[in-house]
Amino acid sequence: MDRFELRRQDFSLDENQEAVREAFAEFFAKESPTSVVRAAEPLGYDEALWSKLLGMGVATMSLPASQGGDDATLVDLVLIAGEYGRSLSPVPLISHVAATRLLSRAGAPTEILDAASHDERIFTLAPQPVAAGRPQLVPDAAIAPCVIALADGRLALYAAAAPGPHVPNQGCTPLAWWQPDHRSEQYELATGSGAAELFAEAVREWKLLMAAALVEMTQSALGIAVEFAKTRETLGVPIGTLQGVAFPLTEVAIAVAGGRNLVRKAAWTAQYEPGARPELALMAFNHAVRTATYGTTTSAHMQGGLGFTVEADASLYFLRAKGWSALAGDPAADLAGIGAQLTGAVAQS
Amino acid sequence: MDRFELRRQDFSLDENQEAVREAFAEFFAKESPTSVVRAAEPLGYDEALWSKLLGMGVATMSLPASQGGDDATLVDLVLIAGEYGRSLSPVPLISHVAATRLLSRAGAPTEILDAASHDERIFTLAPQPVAAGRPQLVPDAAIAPCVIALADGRLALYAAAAPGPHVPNQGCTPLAWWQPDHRSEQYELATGSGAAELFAEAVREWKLLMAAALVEMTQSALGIAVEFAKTRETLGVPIGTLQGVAFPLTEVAIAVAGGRNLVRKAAWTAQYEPGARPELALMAFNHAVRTATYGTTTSAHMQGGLGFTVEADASLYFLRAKGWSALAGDPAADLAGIGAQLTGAVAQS
Amino acid sequence: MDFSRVELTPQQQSFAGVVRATLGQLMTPDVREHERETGDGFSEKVHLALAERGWLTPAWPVSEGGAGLDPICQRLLELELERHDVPDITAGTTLLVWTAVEKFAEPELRGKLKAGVAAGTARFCLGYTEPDGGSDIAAAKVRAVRDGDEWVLNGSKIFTTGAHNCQYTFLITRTDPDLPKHKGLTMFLVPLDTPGIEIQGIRAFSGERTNIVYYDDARISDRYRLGGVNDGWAVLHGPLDEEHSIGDGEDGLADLSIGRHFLRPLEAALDSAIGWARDSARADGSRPADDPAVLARLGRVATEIEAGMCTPGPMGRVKGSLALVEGAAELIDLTAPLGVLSPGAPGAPGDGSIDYAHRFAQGTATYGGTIEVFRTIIAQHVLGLPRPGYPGSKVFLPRSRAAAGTPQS
Amino acid sequence: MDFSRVELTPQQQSFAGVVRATLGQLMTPDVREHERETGDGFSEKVHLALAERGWLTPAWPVSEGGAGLDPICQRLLELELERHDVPDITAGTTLLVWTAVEKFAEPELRGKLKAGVAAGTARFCLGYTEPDGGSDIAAAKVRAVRDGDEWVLNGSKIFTTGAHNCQYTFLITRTDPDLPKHKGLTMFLVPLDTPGIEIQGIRAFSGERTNIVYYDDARISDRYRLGGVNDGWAVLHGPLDEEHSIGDGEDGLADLSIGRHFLRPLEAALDSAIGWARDSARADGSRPADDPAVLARLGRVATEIEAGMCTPGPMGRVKGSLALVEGAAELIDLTAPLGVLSPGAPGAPGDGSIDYAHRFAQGTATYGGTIEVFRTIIAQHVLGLPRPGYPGSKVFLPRSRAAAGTPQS
Repeated sequence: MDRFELRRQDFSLDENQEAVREAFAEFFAKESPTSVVRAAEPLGYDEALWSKLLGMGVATMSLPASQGGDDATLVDLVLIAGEYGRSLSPVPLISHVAATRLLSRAGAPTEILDAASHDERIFTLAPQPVAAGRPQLVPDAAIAPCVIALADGRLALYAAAAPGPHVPNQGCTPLAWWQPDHRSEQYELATGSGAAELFAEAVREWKLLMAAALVEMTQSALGIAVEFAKTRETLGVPIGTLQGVAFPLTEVAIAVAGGRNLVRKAAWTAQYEPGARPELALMAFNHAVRTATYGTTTSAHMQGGLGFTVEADASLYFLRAKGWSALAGDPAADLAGIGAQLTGAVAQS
Repeated sequence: MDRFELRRQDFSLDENQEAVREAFAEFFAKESPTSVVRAAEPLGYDEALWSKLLGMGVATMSLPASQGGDDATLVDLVLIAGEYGRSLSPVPLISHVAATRLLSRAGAPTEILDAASHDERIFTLAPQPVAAGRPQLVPDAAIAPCVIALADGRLALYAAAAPGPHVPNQGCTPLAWWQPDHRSEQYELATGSGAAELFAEAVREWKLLMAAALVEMTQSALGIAVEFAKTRETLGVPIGTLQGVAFPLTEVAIAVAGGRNLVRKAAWTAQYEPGARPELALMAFNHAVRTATYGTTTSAHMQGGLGFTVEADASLYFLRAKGWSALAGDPAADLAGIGAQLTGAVAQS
Repeated sequence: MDFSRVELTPQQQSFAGVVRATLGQLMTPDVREHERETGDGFSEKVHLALAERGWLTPAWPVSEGGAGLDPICQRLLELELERHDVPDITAGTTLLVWTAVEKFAEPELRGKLKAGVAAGTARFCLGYTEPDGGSDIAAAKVRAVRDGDEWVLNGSKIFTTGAHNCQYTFLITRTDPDLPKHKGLTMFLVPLDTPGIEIQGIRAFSGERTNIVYYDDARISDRYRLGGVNDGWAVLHGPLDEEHSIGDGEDGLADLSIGRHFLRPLEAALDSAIGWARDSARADGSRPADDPAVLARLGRVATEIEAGMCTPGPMGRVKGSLALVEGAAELIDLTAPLGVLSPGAPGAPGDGSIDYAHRFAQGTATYGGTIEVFRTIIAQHVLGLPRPGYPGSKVFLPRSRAAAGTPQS
Repeated sequence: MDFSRVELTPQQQSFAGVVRATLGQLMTPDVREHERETGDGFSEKVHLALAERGWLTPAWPVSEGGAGLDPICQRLLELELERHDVPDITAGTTLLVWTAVEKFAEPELRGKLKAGVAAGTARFCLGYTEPDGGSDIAAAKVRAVRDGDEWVLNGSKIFTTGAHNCQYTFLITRTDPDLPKHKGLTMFLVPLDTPGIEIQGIRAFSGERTNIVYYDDARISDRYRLGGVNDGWAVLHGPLDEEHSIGDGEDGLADLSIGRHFLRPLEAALDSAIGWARDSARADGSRPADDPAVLARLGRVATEIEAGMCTPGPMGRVKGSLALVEGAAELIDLTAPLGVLSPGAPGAPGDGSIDYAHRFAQGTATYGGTIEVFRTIIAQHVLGLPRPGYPGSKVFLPRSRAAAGTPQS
């Protein structure tokens, strides 16, 4: 990597991108206020809301037109995922989109893609390769009967009659234990090194979309804390005038601003120079996880005891920061992957 | 480990311990002001000062009376090392004491111990096992001709005619590249598993003493910053009234207070219940390294641009925080050792 | 300096055995389930059973309802209460308030309450914080207005933990709004069955329950006043200092850090993570414990716990909280996704102790004042830094916003 | 959104080649050694050579001594100056000050200086900070007293980097101590060869040199005044805003972060650590790069660099500094003890680039104002938090301590 290469550094959204973002921002603001989020607890799924969201074409908009999509880019998708994160909506957006894109790339037949694009079946992705005889926790598998998994170097879709039982968790997401069941209907998507590559790319996309969601979730949590700090007084001054309050909030703002742009850069690069810097998505995710952990903790804390109560919206963000980011496994493990990329990259240059 | 065991929690110094601490505090305050520290740069050795310090009996005071010592405890030694750290004295105290104690435990003959206790030869310890054909950086080896090293499971003292050439470094310590030289005089101290255990214990003691030095060095740096924060004004108020200044300084104070006690507890435990919790010394060291890094960085930073200048004493501490703590290798590597101890300990309980 | 195991006399050994056996019997699955459901930090059954043995007031003589324990047995009891996870929030606030009641209550009330405290039937909670007041207790706005031999109370308090299980609340009120901030305050021990008092539960996301207590023309007799009128700050100081500092701790037996108990859930979470590292297998068949990077992260959390235990007084409070906040988040990452599973979920390490530690952690940064309050204490009293001159630190200023007593979330 | 490689026209390609060849020739070992020894951030030889090509003022028309470069070539030049580590501190401060000189200097002086700036013979430094004043520039106490057509200057400035290589300093002075703080200030462009001015070097532990400049009854003509008397804050604002913010950056070519250049030494240190991880062997013969824990730590630093590059404006400044401070310390630990070896020491990875990054890092937290100043800007201007009312933020208060101009270290 030439660190002095002349590249454009344009992080701005164009009109179309801004329109996509605004449309979904409006959708989530209208359809998914925090009352909807709370009402869907503890499972974390609102079927009617999901149906409406699918109606916006979210599942397949990024597929090629030849497969019924609109050629929307990964940049569009991270904008949508960001608005989803901001609203904490109880829908399986990220799993379903990542799985659908994987199905498309793997050349799954039309009837499967059709099922994903409409309100028929929810698809998800098992984030770890299957280890024989050992179930794993799969995001959204408590509502998704269709799980894509890599087992013994073979990538396949497992479609069960019904999703698994919900496992209660901090983030109130539809998490379930899952393992391949020989009784499920199966569809082989790929084998060999192609299978592993397709799988790795799908997991990276899942993480990239989740990074977008975590960053914007943190922005929401920050907004609540800033409002509180403007109006709450102690010792005769608004607490926001105290550096002990203001400085941690600036730290969050800095992490959010950088994290948002890192997500955009990773999405753009994956879209327009695929394979060039696969570590960027992992960087965006790792940074977003830390941002969300620190940011939602700080947001709750700056609201004192109130921020520790269930009725404060700060709690919703705090519990999902870890509840979401932990779904794909230890986020720190990606750092070693990034390091491997770097040490290899230097070897090639 | 029973986390609810009824143990005493007495961190205080008794009269004798306080007397030891005070004696060395006075010595270093009188003999080693920062002007002496600066004058000894870049080598970091003041021969006259070292001679005076040996005159206090520091090299052998902790040996058994039967070996010419005074039965001073590891607790006494960490108090002395702390005062040394506070003063940044240009003397090879920690290496020499750790090496001398190792010689004593390994049953080295009287003439060798005599050389260590007087002003004849400086001893030091190669912190990593020798890898054939690969020199390693050894603390104080630019002034110490006598190096104890573990090579091929054999612990030996290598006495060269002269120390190696000084390698310039951030902390201005007498660091040198070193490897066993077949022309050096050699004395075998131990072989087999006993050798590895003796070596490991000596390295732990080196780290424990260094932990004490790093903690008290940080206390000194903190003191400078607190004085600055009391008197320096901005916007019409002393900067120490601003939480953005005061809170980081409290963070340093917290780390120093805890780190000091952790060093004491580790020293006491190694002295009175040897082998019971070997991880405590590594914990004390790892915590002290982080304390010194954060504390001296914060101290320098709170003095603004002035704290970044060579003439500010803050710089002396800042440069030695890493310059000292890096000598024994990657301090984070000890964390894995602590974790191994824990996972093993749980298996046994 | 001494960190040795305490050698017990035969009597002390036998006492230890009795304590363990008793607590083992008292802490039934029902009691644990009740605590998990309510988050009360209180079980009346257990509380009264401890009272029967004098263990609510272990240092008091047996003749006064205590257990007459020596310092070593007191400490033994304390450690075993912790080991058995006995819900004891209300027992703690009761003893804290008692120090003020003992000093300031009129003799008859004091006598009656002393017996009740020991018997477990008189229980006290802390009526300090107000919904829009935060950690600035001296800014209290709950009004107490004298009316003959009675006082009329109006306003509300928040975070009055245990109120629904207590008979009295230790209430800080404003009796003279025209005096400087710290001078117009008066303390009362208010019977919670007084008409006009309403208790409303609030849940923290740790599962703990606390309360808002509303005072709506609640009338209490002047005999419930503690100390002089407008002299409340001095009365409050004893219990507050005890809550903010180390207590005695001079016998070398007590925990050094007042944040020690914050570390307990982190120790439980760490032990769960250690168990996971030893006993589970990765896809390649290796154990997490075989991976030095995993060991290092466990080692880091353990180091922070040890440092937390070694950090004295109010510094230990900040350190305990931060070690827990950071350590719990790290253990969630390390064991992810297992670490976010709730207590009771199949496969949750330590039955959800990592998830719990992360949720519980956040409260420790505000208990008894935010860590920022403690940092300010450290800055001024440990480091000797100058005190900032905030407008409200010297005089009582009526707030421009939100009328007194309006709860706000 | 666009992060693509910029497609160059044949002319631009050829320009890039010329730049690389020229800088490669200019940056001789002697120049590098001189920079290492002096820490000046300036080489007269290189400065004049750049001037010859119009590259000190690349956007100016060739007729005015510039190079008339299009934005892409300007950016190419900028990147190549960074790549070749050209000492350009004084080139930078000169251009910064020029924006004020251009706007406020009288025509004759302006004309003369314009030619000099382009020719490299008129160089400017920043006379902002005072020895006891810190980042609070508006509290300036250096006095300027009018005496007929002249001004008499007294006091001292610190961190006037490059003063010993400059012809003029951009000086903020107090002309009316009775007016409110920001209103009694006047700016001058002071010729540094004026009698009564003394320049004294100070070294930072990064090796950088800066200066204290003493003014002892130094008399300058009124023609060196920039802008109105007591109107200095407005004059200062242009260059200060430029230093504190992103500049234009609207063409999608400029770095997003004004802390981008702080990350350069961290990138060099990271590359050194990567080289060490790939090429060195541990006692057991394995490479550090074979250890996932090592890879994770490298990955973490790389992630922070990437995040730093993506963080906009003043937020990027804070992030750049913190990423460098933390990243350099981490790389020292990772490679310890190699990481603490000085430049020139045998075996130092990247010839001491890790050691250097750690030492250099600390200065970035104060350049152009401490990161606390930038945090305050972010709190008020990005988050919209209320402005605290410090006594000195509104009015100018004479200081109780230290007489004006007494240097303090």
